Amino acid sequence: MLLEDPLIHVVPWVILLLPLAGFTVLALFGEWIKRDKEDAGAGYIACFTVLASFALSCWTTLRLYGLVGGPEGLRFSSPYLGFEWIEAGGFRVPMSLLVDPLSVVMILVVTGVGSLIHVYSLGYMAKDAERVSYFSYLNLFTFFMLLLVLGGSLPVLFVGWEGVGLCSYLLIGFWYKKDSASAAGMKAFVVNRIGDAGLILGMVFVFHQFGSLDLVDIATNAGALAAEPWGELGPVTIAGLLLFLGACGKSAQIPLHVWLPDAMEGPTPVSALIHAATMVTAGVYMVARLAPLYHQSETAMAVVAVVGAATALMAATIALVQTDIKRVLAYSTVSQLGYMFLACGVGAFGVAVFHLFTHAFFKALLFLGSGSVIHAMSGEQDMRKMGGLRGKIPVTFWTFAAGTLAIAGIWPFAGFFSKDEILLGAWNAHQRVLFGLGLFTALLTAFYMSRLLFMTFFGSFRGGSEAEHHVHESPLSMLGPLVILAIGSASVGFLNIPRFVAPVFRLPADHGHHVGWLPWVATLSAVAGIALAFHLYLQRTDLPGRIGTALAPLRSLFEAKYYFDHVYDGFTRRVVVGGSESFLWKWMDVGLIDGAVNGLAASWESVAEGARRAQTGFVRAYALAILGGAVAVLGYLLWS
Amino acid sequence: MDAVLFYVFAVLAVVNAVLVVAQRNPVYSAFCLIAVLCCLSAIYGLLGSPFIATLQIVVYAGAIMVLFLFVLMLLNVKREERSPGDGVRLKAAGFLLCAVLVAQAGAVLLRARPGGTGAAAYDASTRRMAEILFSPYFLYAFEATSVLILSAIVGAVVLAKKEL
Amino acid sequence: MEGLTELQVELLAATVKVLLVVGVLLGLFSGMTYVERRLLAFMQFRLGPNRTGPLGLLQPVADGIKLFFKEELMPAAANRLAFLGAPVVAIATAFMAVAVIPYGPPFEAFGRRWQIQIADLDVGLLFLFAISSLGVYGIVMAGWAANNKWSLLGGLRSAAQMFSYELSLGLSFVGVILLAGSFRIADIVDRQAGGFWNWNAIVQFPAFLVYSIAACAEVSRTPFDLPEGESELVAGFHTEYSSMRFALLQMAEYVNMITVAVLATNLFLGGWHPGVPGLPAEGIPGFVWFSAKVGLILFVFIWLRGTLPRFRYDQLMSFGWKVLIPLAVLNILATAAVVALARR
Amino acid sequence: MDAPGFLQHALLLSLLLFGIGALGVFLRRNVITIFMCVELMLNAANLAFVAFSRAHGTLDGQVLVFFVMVVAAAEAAVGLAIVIALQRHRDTLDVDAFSLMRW
Repeated sequence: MLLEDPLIHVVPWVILLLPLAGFTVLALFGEWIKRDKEDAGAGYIACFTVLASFALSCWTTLRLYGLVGGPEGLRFSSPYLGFEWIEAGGFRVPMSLLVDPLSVVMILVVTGVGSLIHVYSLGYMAKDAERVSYFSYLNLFTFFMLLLVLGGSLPVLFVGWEGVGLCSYLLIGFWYKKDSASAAGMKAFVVNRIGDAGLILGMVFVFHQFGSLDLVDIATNAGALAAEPWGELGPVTIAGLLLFLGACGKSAQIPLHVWLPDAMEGPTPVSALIHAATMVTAGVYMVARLAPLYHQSETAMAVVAVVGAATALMAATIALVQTDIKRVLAYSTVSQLGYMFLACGVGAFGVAVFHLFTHAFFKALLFLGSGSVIHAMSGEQDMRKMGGLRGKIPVTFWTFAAGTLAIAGIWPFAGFFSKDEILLGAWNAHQRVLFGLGLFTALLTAFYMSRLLFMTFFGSFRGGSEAEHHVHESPLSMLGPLVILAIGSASVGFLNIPRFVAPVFRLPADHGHHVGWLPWVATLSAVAGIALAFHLYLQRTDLPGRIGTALAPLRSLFEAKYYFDHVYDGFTRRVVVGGSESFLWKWMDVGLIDGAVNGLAASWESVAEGARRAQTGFVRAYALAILGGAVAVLGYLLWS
Repeated sequence: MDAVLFYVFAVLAVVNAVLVVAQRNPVYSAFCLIAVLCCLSAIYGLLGSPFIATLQIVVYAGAIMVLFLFVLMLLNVKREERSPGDGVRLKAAGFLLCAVLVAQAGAVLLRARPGGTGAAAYDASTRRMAEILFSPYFLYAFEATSVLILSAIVGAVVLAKKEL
Repeated sequence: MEGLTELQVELLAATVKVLLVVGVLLGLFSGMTYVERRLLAFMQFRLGPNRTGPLGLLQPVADGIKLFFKEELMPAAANRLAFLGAPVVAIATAFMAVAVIPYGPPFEAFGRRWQIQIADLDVGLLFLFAISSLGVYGIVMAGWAANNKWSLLGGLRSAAQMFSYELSLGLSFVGVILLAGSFRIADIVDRQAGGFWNWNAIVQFPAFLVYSIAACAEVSRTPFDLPEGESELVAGFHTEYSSMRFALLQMAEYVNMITVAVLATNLFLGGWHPGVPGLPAEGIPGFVWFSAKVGLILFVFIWLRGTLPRFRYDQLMSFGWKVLIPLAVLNILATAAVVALARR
Repeated sequence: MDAPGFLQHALLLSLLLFGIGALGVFLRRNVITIFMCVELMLNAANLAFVAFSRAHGTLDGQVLVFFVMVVAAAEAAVGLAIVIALQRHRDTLDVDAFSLMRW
């Protein structure tokens, strides 16, 4: 009955193509729209397309809800808009979409949070000179993100993957006149390339293994493969690891996490949309999407889990010492993404998606809230110059507080449910060490987020009286999304996302039993973190400095972000640049290749010097040559 | 009767062709070429292709050669001047190669078995020609010729006009 | 007729036909010169030649005698071969064209069916077109051979003019051919039987219009007589000709004019078919109808000469290329569409 | 006309005309005459087509002749326009005068 409804075949394409249409209009007629001085026109067009997409996504979800029992999902290629994209021998890639519970959850996040952030941008970017291109980029990003989550096969997903990477680059470097912004854009782009190489190689392995790149085909066939135990390096493991490398790049996991904190150079709504809620979760989405594949390889799962846990812990520790409000949030994002991978690694894919879903809400809320704070502070991002903003910008404060409670995991906020389930998953997988790491990270999370909250909104204002005078609440277009997201952060935890998406993963039923004491322990650690922050940053404000001095080596390690950037920089300078210069450039290019090419050219020149004498310029001489050729050919034919 | 006519026209054609080449005056060459074309038209008729025979007259004699004569008169072309030792080597080489070519092809012709069946029911009427010309095999080529001719017209105008 | 082989009958009939047609045409030529001069004179309120014989009817004979006995002149710088050959080419092409045109309805005699036509070709109209395209050579040769700038200019003008108008002439045929589905002129005539509303002059009116104008230009009659425009080019391509050669060129021109008139009768005015239905077929023989129509057209030619001024050269060219040819092409498109739809 | 030798003789005639035309290209220096010699060669080829068409009893050869004629007409139009342009620029029609396109 569902499949017979013709609308269901068309609507996903409309969802996908609406933002593209918005982008096209803005890109083509941008100059014309700009002519209107008051122009909110561009923003309204962009908001409308995404809101319409969101409405259609809701419709699709409701239609699909009746079909949750079946794992197949709906594959849309023909008959309406799909077409054969690549066809080369046995290699077929149809331009098809896949609509199943997982992708529906994703498009709800992308279009829902996306449209809120579009609306928020109306206020936040109101004074920017290049609003039109900003909104066209946002729309283009939404299109690619939707293509990524709706794509029915890996290559289609890959197109979206690269597309969001491009948009991310454009938006990080949106204020391209600032050197640090364009450098951050390039850094994101280059680091992502490394991950993308892994993704492409992974796709090659997958194709070799399954003979198809269709996501449903992979999911169906993966179960038939022999499971590869810990330590074995079979094709499934290699494919899984390579694909995970791609996920690391996109989702900022060790060792490719270095670009995300720098990406905060972009406008804050962009950070909220791309670098917190949607694009950076693409890696989690992909791993979850390929859950049947990962499930067959213990090694790959272990690597995912360990990398996730390590990233979570490392990013949380770095966040402890950051003073830039957005950087704290950026490291928090990296940390939470690590959490999601930890969930994947212990086999709780549904929980990972659940956390992705809740995280999208509260992290978008936090970023937008920080944007509102920055807006209020006229661009100041350093927490040490804030304080006591609670009374001046109350709406921002209350929504921000809701976000903090959500990420810390206090009942009934969303983070409580998803984080709790992740820890439960780790416990049930008998990974005690990972469980311990997760629990400790939860404590750290609660601590640094409370520190952020207290330093910003409590105490007394430290930014000087003139700045204090300018502090003002944000316009309604910014506060509206904040309120909606705050309500969402408080309530979406009650949705049973893991059960909704479970059919997609085709895994054996979960035998894990419920652990009664776990929620109490988790809440306790969160409360402990908050209490510690309250003590250190509101009661004994002299203590943090002294602790820092006492633990100087640790502190400098955190502040240097574990020296990743130094090592990469050194490697790039010494090996890549130096090696390229002395070997590739001086020896290979100049000596070998240029030498060969020039030598060839020189030898041809001497040959041509003689040969060009044949070009007499006399027509009849040419005619004679033609005739001679005819005679020769005829003679050869006669003779043979 | 037909055979006699064929040889008469063949000899006429060859004689006139030689005159085309041997003349120094281009206008005479043109007149001789017209004669050759008319002889060929007659031979086409004798070979049972009235359509091609007529076309030969209309297109070659009636259009192309008029154009040649027109240009010759417009430019008032004079006899070729005789200049001593002009391209003797080229001429000798050309003569030699032409002779070799004719000898080679002649050898092929003379060696070949006289095989042609000369199919009894040879219908080369205009209607038949039209049917073949407008069959799917040749239709697109036929349509393409119209484009060719149009571009030739435009090209000719652009080339020959002093200022556009 | 018994005792003769088929071939001998054919040869005999052909000879008789050729003699008949040539004789009639020569008679018509001399008659035409007289009629034209008299009619023109009347149109200009003059009398014209009326002294030689009754009503001046012997004037053509006198002209002939004069031309026969005049001295043959050839310019010293003329190209001898071409100068001598030009009138021959002109008259030969003129008479060749005549060969494929029918002059009357078929009739029965000696137990055989006869057609007043020298050669009944399958591709008759195409052949006619081919021959008429050769007609320009006589004039071009004459103009070039005399080595006289007026002659050369006349020859060039004539070549360009005939070249241009031959296109519209040929295109005007196409509609007629499409309707009849045949190149045979007799078939085309037969399609127009039954009444004047079947005549191509009505059915193919645009083609008729194009043909009339292009035919005038093709035979270089006023208002298209630029190749021999007296006031500009002395006498055009035949400036240097005299005596019998002049007569031959003149004859070729008149024969061409008659051919064009006969062709118009056949293609557009229903040939030998009476235009009025219900007339007893035996009452007036087809040949009479035919002659009457040809005579009418010839009269129109003379009438035009007496009435219209001459075109300017550039007007002539742009009219031919920019008006007549597009008109003819449009007519072909429309006709082809109608024929294709009717066949479906 | 069905004598078997006929085709051979028609082809021989074609060959002779072709040879004469080719020779003319080398003997003459006037661009227009050379052009006419090329036309002569084209006609020789046409004759061969018609003869073969007759021998095979199919009309394809004649259709080909039709296309050759069309191309020849187009070629003549453009070629003679070029000749006029040449005469206008260089005031001569001697082929050897046009040898700018050399080393």
